[in-house]
Parts: sequence; C-alpha cells; structure tokens
Amino acid sequence: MIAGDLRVFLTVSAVMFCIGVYGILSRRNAIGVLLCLELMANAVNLNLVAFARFSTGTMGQVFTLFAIALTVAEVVVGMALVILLQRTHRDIRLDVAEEMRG
Amino acid sequence: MNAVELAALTVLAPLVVAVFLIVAAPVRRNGVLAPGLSVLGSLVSLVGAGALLLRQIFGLDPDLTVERQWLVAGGETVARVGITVDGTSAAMLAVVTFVAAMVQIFSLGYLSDEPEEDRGRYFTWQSLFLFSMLGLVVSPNLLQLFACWELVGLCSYLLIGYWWRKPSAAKAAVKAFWVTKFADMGLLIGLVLLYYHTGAFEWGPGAVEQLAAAGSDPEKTPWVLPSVAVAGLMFFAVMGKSAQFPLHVWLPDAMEGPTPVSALLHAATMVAAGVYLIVRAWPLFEAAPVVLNTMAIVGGLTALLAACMAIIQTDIKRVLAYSTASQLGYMIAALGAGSVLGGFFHLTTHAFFKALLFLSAGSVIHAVHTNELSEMGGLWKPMKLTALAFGVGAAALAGLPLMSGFTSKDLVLEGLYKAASAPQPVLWFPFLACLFTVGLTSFYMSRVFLRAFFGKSSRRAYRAHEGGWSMRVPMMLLAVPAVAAGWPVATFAQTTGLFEPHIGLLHFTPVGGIALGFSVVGFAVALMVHASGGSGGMVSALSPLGDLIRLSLVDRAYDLAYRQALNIAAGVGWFDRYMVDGVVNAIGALTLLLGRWSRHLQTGRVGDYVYAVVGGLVLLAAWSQMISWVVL
Amino acid sequence: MIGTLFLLALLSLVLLCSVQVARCPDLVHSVLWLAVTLLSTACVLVWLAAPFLAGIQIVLYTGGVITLMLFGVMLTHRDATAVVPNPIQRPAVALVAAVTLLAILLAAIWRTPELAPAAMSPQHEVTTLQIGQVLLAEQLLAFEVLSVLLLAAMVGAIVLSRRKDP
Amino acid sequence: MNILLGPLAADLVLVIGMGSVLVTDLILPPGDKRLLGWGALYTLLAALLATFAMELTGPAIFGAYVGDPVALMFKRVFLAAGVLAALGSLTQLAERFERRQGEYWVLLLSSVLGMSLLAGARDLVLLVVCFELMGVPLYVLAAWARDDRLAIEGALKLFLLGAVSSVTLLFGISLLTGICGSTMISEVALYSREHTNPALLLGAALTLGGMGFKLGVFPFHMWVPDTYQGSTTPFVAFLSVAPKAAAIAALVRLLIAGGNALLVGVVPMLITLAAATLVMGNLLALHQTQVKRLLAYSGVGHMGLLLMALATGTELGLSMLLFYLVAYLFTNAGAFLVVHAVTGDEGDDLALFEGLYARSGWLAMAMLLFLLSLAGIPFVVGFWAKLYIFLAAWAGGLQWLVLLGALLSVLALYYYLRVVISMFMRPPPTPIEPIVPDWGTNTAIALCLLFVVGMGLVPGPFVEAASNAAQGFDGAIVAMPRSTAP
Repeated sequence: MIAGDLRVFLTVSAVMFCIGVYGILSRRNAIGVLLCLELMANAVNLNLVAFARFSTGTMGQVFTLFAIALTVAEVVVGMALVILLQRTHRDIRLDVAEEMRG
Repeated sequence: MNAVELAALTVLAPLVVAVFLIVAAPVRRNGVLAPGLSVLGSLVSLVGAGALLLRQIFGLDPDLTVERQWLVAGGETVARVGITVDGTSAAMLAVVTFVAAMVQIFSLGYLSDEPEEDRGRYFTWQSLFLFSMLGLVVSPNLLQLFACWELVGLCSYLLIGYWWRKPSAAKAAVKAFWVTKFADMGLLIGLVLLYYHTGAFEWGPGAVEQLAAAGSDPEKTPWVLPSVAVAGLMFFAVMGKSAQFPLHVWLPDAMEGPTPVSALLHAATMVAAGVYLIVRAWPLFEAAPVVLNTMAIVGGLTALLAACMAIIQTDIKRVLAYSTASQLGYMIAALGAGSVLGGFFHLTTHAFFKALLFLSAGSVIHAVHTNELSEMGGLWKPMKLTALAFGVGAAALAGLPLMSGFTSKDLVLEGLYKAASAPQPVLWFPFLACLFTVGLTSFYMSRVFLRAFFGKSSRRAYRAHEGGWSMRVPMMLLAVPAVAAGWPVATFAQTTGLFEPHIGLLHFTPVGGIALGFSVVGFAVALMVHASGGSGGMVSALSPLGDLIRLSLVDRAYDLAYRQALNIAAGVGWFDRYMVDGVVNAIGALTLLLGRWSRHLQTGRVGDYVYAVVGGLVLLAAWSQMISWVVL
Repeated sequence: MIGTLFLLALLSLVLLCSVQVARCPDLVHSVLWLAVTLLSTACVLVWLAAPFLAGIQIVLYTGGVITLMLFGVMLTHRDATAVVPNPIQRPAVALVAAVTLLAILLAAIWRTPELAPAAMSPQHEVTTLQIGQVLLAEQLLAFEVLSVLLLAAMVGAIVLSRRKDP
Repeated sequence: MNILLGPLAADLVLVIGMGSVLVTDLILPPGDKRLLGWGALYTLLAALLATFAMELTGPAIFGAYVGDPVALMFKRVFLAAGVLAALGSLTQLAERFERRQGEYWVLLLSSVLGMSLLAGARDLVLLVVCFELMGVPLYVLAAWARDDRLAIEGALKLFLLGAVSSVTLLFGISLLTGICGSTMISEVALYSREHTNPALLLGAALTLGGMGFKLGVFPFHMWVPDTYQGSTTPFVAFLSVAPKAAAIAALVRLLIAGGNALLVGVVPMLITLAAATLVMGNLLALHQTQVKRLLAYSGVGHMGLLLMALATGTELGLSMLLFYLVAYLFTNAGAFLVVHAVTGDEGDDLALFEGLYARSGWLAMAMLLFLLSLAGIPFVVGFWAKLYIFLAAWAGGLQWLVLLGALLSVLALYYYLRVVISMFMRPPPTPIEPIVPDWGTNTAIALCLLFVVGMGLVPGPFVEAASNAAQGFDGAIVAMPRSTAP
C-alpha cells in the first residue's frame, strides 16, 4: 500500500529538502553548501518524478530532465565562483566574505 | 490676443526662462544675463497678468477654461491639463506676478555681493518657482493643481537652502520640505479618493454631487463620508502649506533663506497656495460643514498662538514669519466661517503688505548685517525710505483705517461675527481669538517698528545706508497697493464674483470699531513699553500720550496685562518650541533611529543572509497554511 | 510485500545518506555520501517508472556533478592533509529552522485530501520515445532555451575560472 | 505563421546576434574586440525594433508561448534595459576588461534572451528554464571585476541566495504542476479555481518566495545592496531593473492569468510582503552613505509598490504595473548610469558627489531629475507612476497600503535629498575637476532623461499603451472578490 501512495514519496522528498536546508544553514564551507544545494535539487527531482508517476506522466519526467540540467548549470557557475573566492580571499569559508554590510 | 493666450503667456514666460537657464549653463553662470532674463520673464508675466485683470474688471472676457487631454487610459480621459481664466485666477495672477516681479528686482540689489554662479542658480529657481505658482493658479482641476503644488514645495526647498554653507539653512530647507510634503500626502490621498468616487479630478458642483451620491450608497459607505474625507484631507495639506497650527513648525525655520525668498514665500507663493486651494475648490469644502468648522477653529487658534509667539521674538524676520502664520490663520478662519471674499481678499492685501514688510526688513538686514532687533535701533535717520515703507506695511498689517489691511481684516472679522451669530456657537472662539489678535498684532508690529527705527542708535546703525535703486524702487512700488489695495473692494468682489452684502470703503461696523479699539490699545502699549525702555525721536514727541496712559490706574492695568500677556506669550513660545516642534523633531529622530537599528539586520555575513531567506520562506509557507485554514 | 520492504529500505538509505551529507565533518566524505544519495535516488526513480531519468541521474549527477565537486575540493584545498574540514556553525538554530519548515511541508502534504487531479491510477511506464517526442514538440522551445543556458553557463564558468585572459 | 514577424522575431534576432558575437570573438584579433560591443548593441537595438514590427499572436508553439501585448511590453522593457546597460558598458569594457569583452556581451545577451522569452511563457517548464537563463549569466556578470574582493563577495552572495531561491522555486512549481496535473499555466489556473488545497497554496508560497529573491523584496533582498556595491555600475543599471521586471512578468503570468484563482490565496502574502518591503527598504536606505547602496534600498522600497499593484489583481492594476515598470526602468537605470559617470571605478561614496553641480552641471541636473522621479515629484515620470499605483491600489481595496506607501514616500524624500544636498549644497573638492563622461554613458543618460521628462510631461500615450496591453492580456482577468486582505 505504501508503495502506491504518492504521499510517501513526497514526504521523503520533503525530508530530504529540509535536510538540505539544514545543511545550507549550518555549513560554513562554500563547497559544503553547494553539496547541500545539490541535496535540495535532488529532492525536487524526486518530487517531480513521483508526481510524474501519479499524475503528470511524460510531461513530469521531461520537467525532471530540465530540472536536472538547470541544477547542473547552476552548480558549474557556482563552483567557478568558489574557485574565484579561493583566489581572492585565500579561503572558501563563507564568513571570509563579509566586508559589505549595513 | 484672447484671454487664454494671454494667460498662457503669463504662465509660460517664467517657465521658458527657467528651462533656458537650466539648459544654457554659460548664461546661467553669467551674473548679469541670468538675473536680467529672470526679471524680464517676470515682467512679461506681470504685463500679461495685468492686462488679463483689467479685461476681467471691465468684463471684456467671459470666464473661460481651455483644457487639453493629458492622460487617456482605455479610451477614457483620466486627466486634463489647461488654463482657467476667471476673476479669481486673474486677480491672483496679478498679485503673484506683481509681488514676484518686485521681489526679483529687489533681489538684484540684495544679492549683489553673492558669487555670480550662485546668483544664476537663485534666479533659475526663482523663475521656476514663479511658473509653478502661476500654473497652480490657473489650474482647472485638482490634479494639475497638485502637480504644481508639489513643484512649489520643491522650489521653496531649493530656495530656502540657497545659503548652503550655513548648515542651519540646509536643515531648515529639509524640514520645510519634509513637513509640507507630509501634509501634501493628505492632498494626494484626497486626490485618489476623489478620483475613486467621481472618476475625475474636477472640483465643481458635479463632483460634489457624485461624492454625495457615493456617500449615500449603502454598499460603499465607509466610516466617514467621502465628501468630508476629501475636504478634510485637502485641508490637512492646506494646514501644511499655509502653516496652520500645529504644522506651522517649518515656517519660522524657513527664515534661513535669503530675505527676498521669504518675501515671496510668505506673500504670494508658497503659503498662499493653501488658501487659494480652498477658494478654488470651494464647492468641495462647502459640502463638508464639519471641515469648515474645524478650519475656523484651527485658523483662530493659529492666529492667536502665532501672534503670541511673534511678541517674544527678537529676530526681525521671525516676528514677520509668525505674523504670517497669524494672518494665514485669519484667512483660514474666514474661509471656515464661509466668508470666501474675506479670506481671499485678505490673501491679496496681505500679499502686498507682507512683501513690503519683508523687503524693507531685507533692506534693513542688508544695511546692518544682522537679524537681531537688539542690535538695531535709530535707523530712522540713515534709512528714512525704508522706515517709511516698513511703517506703511506695519500699519496695514495692524489694520489702521485707510490701509488695505483694515478693509480686509474687517471683512474677515465681520464674516466670523455673522457666522457665529448665525448662530454657530462654535465660531465664537475664532471670532474672539481673531479680535484679540488684532491688538496683539498692533502691539508687536509697533514694537518692532519702534525698536528698529527709533530709540538709541546702535553701533551698526551709524554705518547703515539705503540700498541701490533696485532695492528702493520695489519698496516704493509695493507701498502703493499696501495702502490702496483695500479701496476697490467692491470691484474686487464684483470681478471675482464673490458678493457679500454691505461692502464698501470705510463702512464702519461695530465689529470694525472694536477691532480698531484693540489696535489702538496695542499700539499704545507698545509705545509705553518702548518709552520705558529707551527714548528716541518719535517717542519723545508722543510722550504726552504715554504719560496720559501711564496715569495710576491705567498704569496698573497696563502692568498687569502686559506682564501677564508676556508670560503667556512666553509660555506659548515654550510650548511651540519644545512640544510642537519637539514632537516633529522627535518623530524624525525616532524614524532615523529605527533606520539605524534596522541596519543591524544586514550583517554582511552570507550565512545570516541565507537564514533570512530561509526564514522568509518558512514565514511565507506558514502564512500560506494559515490562509488555507481560513479559506478552506 | 518484499517490494514494499525493499522500497522502504531504499528510502531510508536515501535519507540516511542525506543526513550524512549535511553533517559529515570531512568534506570529501560529504561528497562521497552525496554520490551514494544520488545513486540510491536513481534506484527510487527506477521504482517510480522512470528508468531513463535514473540513467540521466547517474550519468549527469553522479558522474558529472560529483566529479566537479571533487575537482573543486582539490583545487581549493591543494595543501590539505587527509581530512578536508567541513565545519558546522549554529547547528541548533539551523535544526529548528529546518524542522519548522519540514513540519509545514508535511502538514500541507498530509492535510491535502487529493494530491493529484486524476483518480490515483499510477501511469504506465514512460518510454524514452515519449520523452523525446515531448521534448521536440510541446517543450521544443524550452529545450532550445536550455541549450542556450548550458552554453551560457559554460562560457561563464570558463571566463570566471581561467587564470589569465587570452 | 510568418516566422520573421512571428512572436519570436525579437528573440531570434537576439540568438543570432549572440551566436555572431560568440563566433566573431574567436576570430577577432585581441585589439579589435571593441567591435563586439557594437555588435551586441546593434543586436539589442534590432531586437527592440523588431518588437515594433511583430504581430500579436495567441498561444503558439504547442501553447507554450504567447505573443500577447503584455509580453511585448515586457520585452521592450528588457531590451531597453539591455540597450542602456550596453551603452554604459562600452567604454568601461574596452578600457578595463579589454580581453573579456566577447564573453560579457554573450552573457548579457543570453540573459536578455531569457527574460524576453520569459515574458511570453505560458508553460511552467519554459518559465523555469527562462528564469534560469536569465539568472545564471547574472551570477557571472556580477563577478566581472574578478580581482576585486567586493565583486566576488557580491557575486557569491547573489549566487548562493539565488541558488537557494531557484531550488525553492522549482520545489514550489513541482508541487503546482503535480497537484494540477499539467505544466500549462492555464491548466494550473483552471484546476486551482475549483480545488484550493493546502499543498497548492504551499506551492504558490514557495514559488512566490523564489521569485521574491529576484525581485529583491524583504526579506529576500539581502543580496541587493551588496551585489550592487560590488558589481560594475553599468551592469548594476541592468541588474537593478531587468531581472526585477522579469520576475514581475513571471508573477503576472502565474498569478493573474486564468481568472486569479491562485491570486486569491496569494493576495494576503503579497500584501504582507509589500508592506514589509516598503517599510524595510525605506528604513534601511535612510542612513546609507554609499550611493549605490542607497539606490539599492530605494529600489527595494519600489518593489513594495509593484507588489501592491500586483496584489490588486485587476486590469487597472496590471496596466499601472506596466507603466510603473517603464518609468522605473528609465529612472533607476539613469540614476545608476550617473553614478557610473561620476564615480567610475572609485567606489560609490556619497562624498564623491559633493559639489557635483560645480563639476558637471549636466550630470547633477540629470541626477536631480532621476532622484525627483524616484521620489515621485511632479513633472517627471515617477510622480505619475506612483500616483497610478495608488489609484489602482485604492480602487483595488488596499487603502491602508496606500496610506503606508504615501507615508513612506515622505520618508524616502529624506535620503533622496541627502544626495541632492551633496550635489548642490556642498563645496566641491578643490581644485575643481570637471567630469566628462564617455559618450556611451552620456547617450544612455540622455535617453533616460528624455523618457523621464517626456513621460512626465506627456504620460498619456504611455498610459494608453499600458492599458491597451493589459486589455489584450492572454487569460481573462476576472474581477476578484474584494478585500481578501487580513
């Protein structure tokens, strides 16, 4: 019965999403934050596919495909920025970047 | 040229000058060309306005409104722009252009020591200021009026802050802009409300009917009637612009600007805009008796309190500033009592004599380089012309017979008296307050006059001398209407279409008689105070009168009344300085503090930013669930 | 029955690995835990009748992204010893925020009576052919835009990370 | 359907131009890269021209896209913002980033392309992809001054918050599509009209949050001042206008299309966000001593007004929103371009503006007019824009928001006047060095000024255009029950 219930998958996805949220809030290393963002994106994919299984069908799976590609594009640019951060600040802990405030 | 072309010429001439000066920087930086052009522009306006007024007086032109579509949305006209020519606007145009032209000519001499570039800037803003006021005067609807209204505020800000090297000037400019802008929001909301209910920005009887209909619509009726809300919000804006208590706080500070600016601001442009708005949009106000009564009371209160504050000032310009607020109180009170003629007529006469007073005060300041009354004295000898001009202005302000102020003040008081005995018992307060203020006015003006021009000569007075022709001529020209503007009151009434029973030159009503009595008493008291403080040419000549008054009983009464009055005035001054002004400043300071505090939210740390975003998401998500609870 | 148990185990694995990603003190370990998470999610995708997506997930995510992450770790920690630190700050506050969000999400999901419009009849397996057809028909425009996006991302990443401009 | 004049004509021009720039960059010798800027500028201009020749169409490309007047209007806003930014960047790029010009233009064009397609997206997949195409190049462009620590910091903040927001957006949209069973916005609207449920509202809330980041509404605005401060100023002129307009376009499509069904649930959230944004944006701007940060926060405040118009959900609200965006485009971009002209690369401290009037009367006057427009003083366009928003919001039943907005606009005067005081009422540093901006920046400022003053004096045609566009909006606007406000 569980296998046939959409809510189970949505719940797992929600939990994974919130683990990701916990991660981006608590991580100080920029790459660590990127990893947790990946986790959140993965939760989105799971969500989309689960919905595809139960309601949206092909369109839902195509959406997932797009979602995966979007995440990859973001991560690529993000990683380039992290490398730049390392170059300018000699560190990739996020709290080194706090010169502008107020 | 027909009337509308003439009016367009009048309004646009200063605009053309202003735009040209803004665009053509080399001309603006030229110390001769820029002022010259500016004065030329205002003179052209003056000629146009004069012609327009004459044609209106002789009934050559019918009342005319020419409008163009300004805004069309979805096939329907939302707003129009145009020119209204009728007696009211023609009279106001003439007053504004005359005063402005005089002020600009006066400025030529007054600012002759300033750097050329600064002068160019000054005259650019002056022209823009004149244009925005003229645009306001000819507005056929509330939207155009509001637009010009805001522009007037902006220009006055720029002019008050002209002497930017003084920090107090910049501060005063910001305060003036801030307070009036705060009040303007009333007009803006009123505008929105008017449009919401009537679908246009007109103020004619049609709009009133629609507002009334909206008020009787059971579905739409809010907690306050639309007609009352619109009029009330508009009055709120008037309170700011026309310096009514407690929004008058910007006016005394605005003295930081050059004196000719004060003359323009206090006589014909900035503060006059508020009163003029009520005259123009009278149908809207007439339909809201509650607002009218409030106006009368606020006006009476302002007249009284401002006069009290004027008594204790030691700065010649601040005395005049408070007297402006006091006289504006008269106008507002008269309008509140339903006497449009009284309010409007007092506006015009006041424009002349107040401009005259400021210009002669400016002439004094230019000669002695101080605003402080205590450092003046004995200026009668070196500056006879200025003294005469100031004397004429003061007499008009105090309402001596044959002076313009007498007639208009009489109309105001009579209007108040009639309304109060109509009977509207509420209006007894403004009537009595205004009546008493007549005495106070006469007292403080005489005091200033005596202290500045008579008595012991100060050190500064020895070196004082009259200014050049550009300063003398405007004073002489302004003195003419300051005396005579009150005479043609019947013509004025006829031209503006504001008839009131029994008006005529020197009609001596009981009310007028009592007022004259107050005025004489005020003068006598001032004389005595002066005599006891020092002696000078004129005072010694009048000393028998002083001796007569100082006789035993009168002396006691005088002492009691004078000391008590002074105490009260000091109390009012304290209240104004520390409570009203304090509240305004406190609100400002509190807001700034909030701003400073909120900056701590922006810590600069990425981690905290992520927290903010996630926090926002959590709140939004929670909010959505609460909504779903309610909706489902 | 066995299938259900297997699914439950799989889902637990996904979540456990996710937790490890978020709290592991060594960055390299975190990356590896993420790889396991992505792989096990791919298995769930197969269960959800999306084998094509599972393949994409393995190739793109586990293959591409994980490699990229490891690259990043190595590029930024060249002098690192065995453990690349991945510190945690204010864990309690973060936990409260995450749990609150989770509570709201779960409340919304479980309070909704019908989560999908049609009668909950599981769809048939989606074939790659169908995906391709949708990609080149309904989502043609989005597909083209996506290619521009990937191009832009590539150009951006190159221009940011190259040491010297040509 | 004539493909050359069809709904995608402008976008085709952009794609072709972008490809050409990319390829030409490889061929051109290093000294001649300046040509690329011209190519990009002409591309943007050509696309802008194309929008005036395009035919309006209903849903096209399998219903994923629509070329309705609203989309056209938004396209023009994005393209105009692109043109202004390009004009402002030309000289800066050639002097400071000589070897990286090609990539800059490719990224700028691709971002504009994303926005331009977003304007007509009727399908959530397309909407999300376009949203990303708009966003990803911005992360890179924000970090364009690669050696500047502040630029990297700003870009990193933009990226991190942006990534969190786009994942949230995706999560929200996955809920929307899943629950409604379709990716078509019209279908989503149709379904949600009959079945409002908690999960659907949650999806809408998360979507709104994701969009709120790009809009820079409180509390998602955190990146705004820092990124503006760090990035190159001509780019900020673009960043401060175009992505916000794009997010508004997406919200308009999502919320107003198809009978306001989603909007009914979202209005209370919109109102809350609008009020919080208005208050916080203005408060935070009060004490700024950096002009870019000051303008950034003032922009945050302005977003509150936009949300207010959106929350009305009426045709009037939509048309006023469009007009406001056009006004905001020229005003804000103009202000930032003046900042660019004045400060160059020396930071953006208010002290640099002291005595600007003496150093360059033209720039001081232009800035004065832009600031007046931002403050909503008459005879420049900002006045009308604000007035219309208030009119629409009052008629839409949001009276208390109007009062709040009016009060805060008084507050806003305070910080705008600080800049005015600096420019006109402070002595310039001696010796007085006149400022002569490069011709591109000058042209862009002149263009902005032309529109700010022109639309201020003759707002009629623009209002007319906006209201016509709102009338032709794809998806009927159905009157919403009043006062769903809390």
